[in-house]
Amino acid sequence: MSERKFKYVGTRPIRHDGVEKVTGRANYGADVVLPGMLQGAIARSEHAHARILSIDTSKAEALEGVKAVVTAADFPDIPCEWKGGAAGGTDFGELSRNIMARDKVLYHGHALAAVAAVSPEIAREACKRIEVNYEVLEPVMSLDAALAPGAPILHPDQEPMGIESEGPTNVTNRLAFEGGDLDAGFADADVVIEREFTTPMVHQGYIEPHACTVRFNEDGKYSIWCSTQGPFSVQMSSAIVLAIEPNLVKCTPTEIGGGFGGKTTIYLEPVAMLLARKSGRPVRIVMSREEVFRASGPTSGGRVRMKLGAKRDGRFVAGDCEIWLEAGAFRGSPAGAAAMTGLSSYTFPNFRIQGYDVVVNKPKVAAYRAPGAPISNFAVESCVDEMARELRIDPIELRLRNAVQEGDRAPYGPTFKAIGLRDTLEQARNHPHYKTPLGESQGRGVACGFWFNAGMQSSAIVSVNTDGSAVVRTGNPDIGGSRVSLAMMAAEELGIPVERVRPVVGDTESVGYTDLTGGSRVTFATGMAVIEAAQDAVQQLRERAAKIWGVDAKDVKWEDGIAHGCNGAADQDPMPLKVLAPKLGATGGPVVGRAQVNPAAAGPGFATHICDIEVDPETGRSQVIRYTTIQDAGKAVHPSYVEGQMQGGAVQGIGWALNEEYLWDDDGVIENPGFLDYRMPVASDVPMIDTVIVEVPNPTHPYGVRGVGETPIVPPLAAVANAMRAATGVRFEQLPMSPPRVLEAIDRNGR
Amino acid sequence: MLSSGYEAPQTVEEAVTLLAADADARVLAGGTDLLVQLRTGAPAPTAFVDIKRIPGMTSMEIGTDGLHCGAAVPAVEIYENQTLCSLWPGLAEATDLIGSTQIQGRATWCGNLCNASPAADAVPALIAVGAQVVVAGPNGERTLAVEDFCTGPGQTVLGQGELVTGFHIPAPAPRSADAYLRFIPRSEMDIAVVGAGVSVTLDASGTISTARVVLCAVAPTVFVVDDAANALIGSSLDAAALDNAATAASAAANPIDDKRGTVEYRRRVAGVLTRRAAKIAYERAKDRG
Amino acid sequence: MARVVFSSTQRALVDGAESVELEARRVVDLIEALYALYPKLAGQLDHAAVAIDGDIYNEGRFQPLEPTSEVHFMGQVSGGR
Amino acid sequence: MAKLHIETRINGEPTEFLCEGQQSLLDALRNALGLTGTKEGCTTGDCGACSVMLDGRLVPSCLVLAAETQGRTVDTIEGVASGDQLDPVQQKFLEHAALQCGVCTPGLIVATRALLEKNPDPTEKEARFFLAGNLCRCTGYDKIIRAVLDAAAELRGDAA
Repeated sequence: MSERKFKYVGTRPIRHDGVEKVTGRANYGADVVLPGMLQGAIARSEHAHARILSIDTSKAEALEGVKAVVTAADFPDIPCEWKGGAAGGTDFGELSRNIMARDKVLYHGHALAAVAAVSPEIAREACKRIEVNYEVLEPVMSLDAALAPGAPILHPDQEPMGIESEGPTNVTNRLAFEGGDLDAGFADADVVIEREFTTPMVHQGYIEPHACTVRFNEDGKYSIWCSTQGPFSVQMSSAIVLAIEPNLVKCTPTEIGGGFGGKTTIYLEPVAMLLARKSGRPVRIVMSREEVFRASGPTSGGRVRMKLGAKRDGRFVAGDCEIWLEAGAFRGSPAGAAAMTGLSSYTFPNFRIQGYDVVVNKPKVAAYRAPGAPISNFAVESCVDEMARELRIDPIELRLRNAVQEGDRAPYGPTFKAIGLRDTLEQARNHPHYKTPLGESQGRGVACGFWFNAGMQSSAIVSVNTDGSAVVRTGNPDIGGSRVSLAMMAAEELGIPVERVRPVVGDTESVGYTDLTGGSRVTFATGMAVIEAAQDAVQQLRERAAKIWGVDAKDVKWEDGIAHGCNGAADQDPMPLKVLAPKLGATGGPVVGRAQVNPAAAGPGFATHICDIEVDPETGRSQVIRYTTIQDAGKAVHPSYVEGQMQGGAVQGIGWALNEEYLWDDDGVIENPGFLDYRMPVASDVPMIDTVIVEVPNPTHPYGVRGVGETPIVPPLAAVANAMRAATGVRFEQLPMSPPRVLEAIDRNGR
Repeated sequence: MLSSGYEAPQTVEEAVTLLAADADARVLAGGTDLLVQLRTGAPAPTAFVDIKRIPGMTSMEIGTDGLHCGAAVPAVEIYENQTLCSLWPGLAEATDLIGSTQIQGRATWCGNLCNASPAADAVPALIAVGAQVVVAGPNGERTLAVEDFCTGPGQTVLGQGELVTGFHIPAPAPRSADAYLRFIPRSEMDIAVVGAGVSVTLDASGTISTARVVLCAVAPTVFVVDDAANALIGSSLDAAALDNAATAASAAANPIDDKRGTVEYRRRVAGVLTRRAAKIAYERAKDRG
Repeated sequence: MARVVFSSTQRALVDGAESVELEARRVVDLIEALYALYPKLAGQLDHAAVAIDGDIYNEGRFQPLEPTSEVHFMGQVSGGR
Repeated sequence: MAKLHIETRINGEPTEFLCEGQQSLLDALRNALGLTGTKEGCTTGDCGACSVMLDGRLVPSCLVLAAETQGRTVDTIEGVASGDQLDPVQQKFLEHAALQCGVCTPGLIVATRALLEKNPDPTEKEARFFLAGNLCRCTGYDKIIRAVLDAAAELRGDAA
């Protein structure tokens, strides 16, 4: 790709939605108010695993102020059927049963019934008055318990995929990738490292709880305002769950207070829709923080067995990775993505990677930033670190000797185009951080990480205003600064300042279909649509200038927001957009550019992280004291928001490594459903997060953009563990590395 | 109960009358425990009795006989008081460890004590400096040592109609000082896994003449560890004295396994914190010599 | 002839073949040919993503194929953010 | 039970509202008064999204009863900008890209102003500890802390 000189892309303008967000004016999910609105609340299971014998809502209905009560009996019975492939898909029957339990409750907090009332207090009180008869079943709270012979089976009627099973099982799916000859590879290895790793179920931890408001009109149409990463998927999924046509559902995304994948599915919307229809009034439902922890979609706890074989010179000759992930109450963990990413940073002539999906009595998992990849990567990168120690090779050097590059084949099949893993490793090796001496009880760790980055469908509209400014309308909720990045790309094509391009997030009736804000795809794929829509607008502007000048459109070129005559029209005075715009009516009407794309996922993102940690050997408490993230972002459109993704993902990964975990009691009740004991990093827990953006252009994007948001959470688990290994002499195979665990391990190690 | 009452009495007598008449009314000081319990499922009280409008509840005074502090002075006013910080640095630090800055704008010693959590940060520090708590009730006022106030997790000596009105802390003796340390997994925002408050008084030669060691989060209530204090008394804080104090603290700890820590871990760290807090208190006392 | 490479999970459905070469102008034609050749595979690729020479399409049924294309069928790639 | 009639001063304006005894200030601000800039993240005082100033002191409005504000002054995010001018803290948050999703931002801005009133020249460590009660899940805090320190410098009149 030729090196294009950018005027706006690569600068750091202030985001357009910024003032509303720093003044408190921006409307998030729970800020929506409609006249006559009722408040909804959801009654939830007190058991982790039980058959529902009966539900009696009469006492709730009798409470003054209660306007509607719904249970699964109000929902259509959608058949359970897997739609998708072995590595990803949806079962709308199960989605429906997750939104409202039908025959069984499958986790503590599973929704049983819902109430709409004139106040949240009354709605909650009514929920308490709903009487449920259960046949309590033994909860299955771990992979071991799920896989044990004679284990209670969550879904006895379900056929597993990809495995032969004698009788019902909690394993729902297996997929595998193999290449070469594994036995021969290990036989050829000089050194073999083999270890088993476990990671706990963790939550995305977005600060804004799920919230939605629904209005039902008597013509059968529903309007939904909600905090979501994908308004079109809310529209589609809600319609399927309620067995109505999607065109009856309009979804307007509010501002979204974080998602990280957790707001890619639905929980509240069909419930509020039914309550609104039944009561005849708008209904708002806002989850409490406790409900978010109990009944939204965290990511899997997992177990990974990793075996790595290498020659003395450091060449990897064999890798064998077996991944078991908890899906929660219904099938569909990210075992597939964990398997596809696990061995993708290095070349393995002989490999096998297997992923298993296992159901347990925990909340059904949802996407969480590079779903699955941090779990398998933790195992692989920990073993690579051990291998470097065993071989006495610098860990960055060892990685460089094996790192994938353009032309290498990924274990899941395809061949990489231009990628930046080696560049990030070289930058890491030369970074001052890597060379700084460490003090007492301190250690340094390095790890790499990979995520595919999605493509998928996007549409965009660029309309030119009569004052020569422009509006960009897309369908992606802005979760971290995407509005400004999209406006910058439109500004680049139109040749007008970023401030004169207003980015708008449309609803499902004002933009063409657009896949969700997720998969690190917005700046890449929606950006591509915006560029093409802006180019379409520019083409029209050239035609309009040609009309005014009475020349051919090919004799008009567009530079820096100004129409210039060329060829036979070179004598025309240049016409800036500001002059041209008021004349659009006279030359054929408004100019609206449009584009739609469905690009392939073709911009893999690689990163290398360096972590320094200090450990208190008497208490086991650790503190990350320095952290550097180096990532190939392709062309960085707005570097501040690229850095922000790198920093935020790194800190989420640090939390996962050190303190975050769901805790359960023996009955399957979550013991820490709040921010007090679900310990996410606070400001004083972390240092500044240094960033180095490597820009290896993505050949499939007009500006070379590749996705950024997910890769940053992939390396930290191992980077922190490898630093901990250096500081304490202990290889940690279990996360989180919380102080009691660290102290015990130091003791065991006899240091 | 869908709706609670709210009362803001202007005098202690009024508050006593309200509380005596209604066993399900609750005193509201900072509310940082009471309202959290309410949000996480505890039954709502019939009424909140907000004591912050009672003169004296939100003020403090430091004189020759020490500190008199109203029950509802928020944490931030306590640790921002420079005189208090210089006289009882450990107590100020403990108060500064309670929750976030926002919580410190509300939380009070009174609430920290009346919540009767074994993991209260201010309580061991109060006990270490010999604080007394003043209680008013239908039968008048009584004063008792802070260590005698809690009788178990969530349990106190308060009878119906009684409320805490303030604290008195005697002026520190010459060459004495306190320190408080707590252990949490993160750097902020957690509940103590273990906490240790220590105060020492030195004689003119720098030998420890009196000491107090108080632990939290390792027993049903915050408690005084005499064996650890005795290990310090008579020493100049040599290694053996520190080891003995730490060992005594670990031995006295009788914690439970829960989501915040294990028995074994809490015992270990009780010793570690006792040792570290003793060193800090000793150095401070020496500086005052 | 486009070359389809099977994952080890898919191999159970294609009589253990590691790959196969088939004449097809588009992915959908290729899928039809595969179903005809391997009845056990029928229906399995309807919702699969397809990688054509390294580019992964979640909905690639109508993508054109070159005579030299290498094709993998896999799970849909989405993600969390 | 009859509702309580509260007279208070919010962002400088005398304000009256009705509430129930157990209702939080957060609830009253958002639902009775329509001041939705103060955000609800947990209702248990653990996230800082609902930070407001009560009589000049930083508090979590989820753990203040609305009735307690009788005769007191409350300052919220809506009162931070004056006229058509952003506060320097708001401006620095924008310039430093110190927000991504933005839902923690109102609480952080209120808390940052409280910090800088007390300590016009905080160290990085002081800023981090003061703001430890304001959870942010998007940014990793780096750009927030830079914005805070830069705002402090600007307010002190130091050349940035």
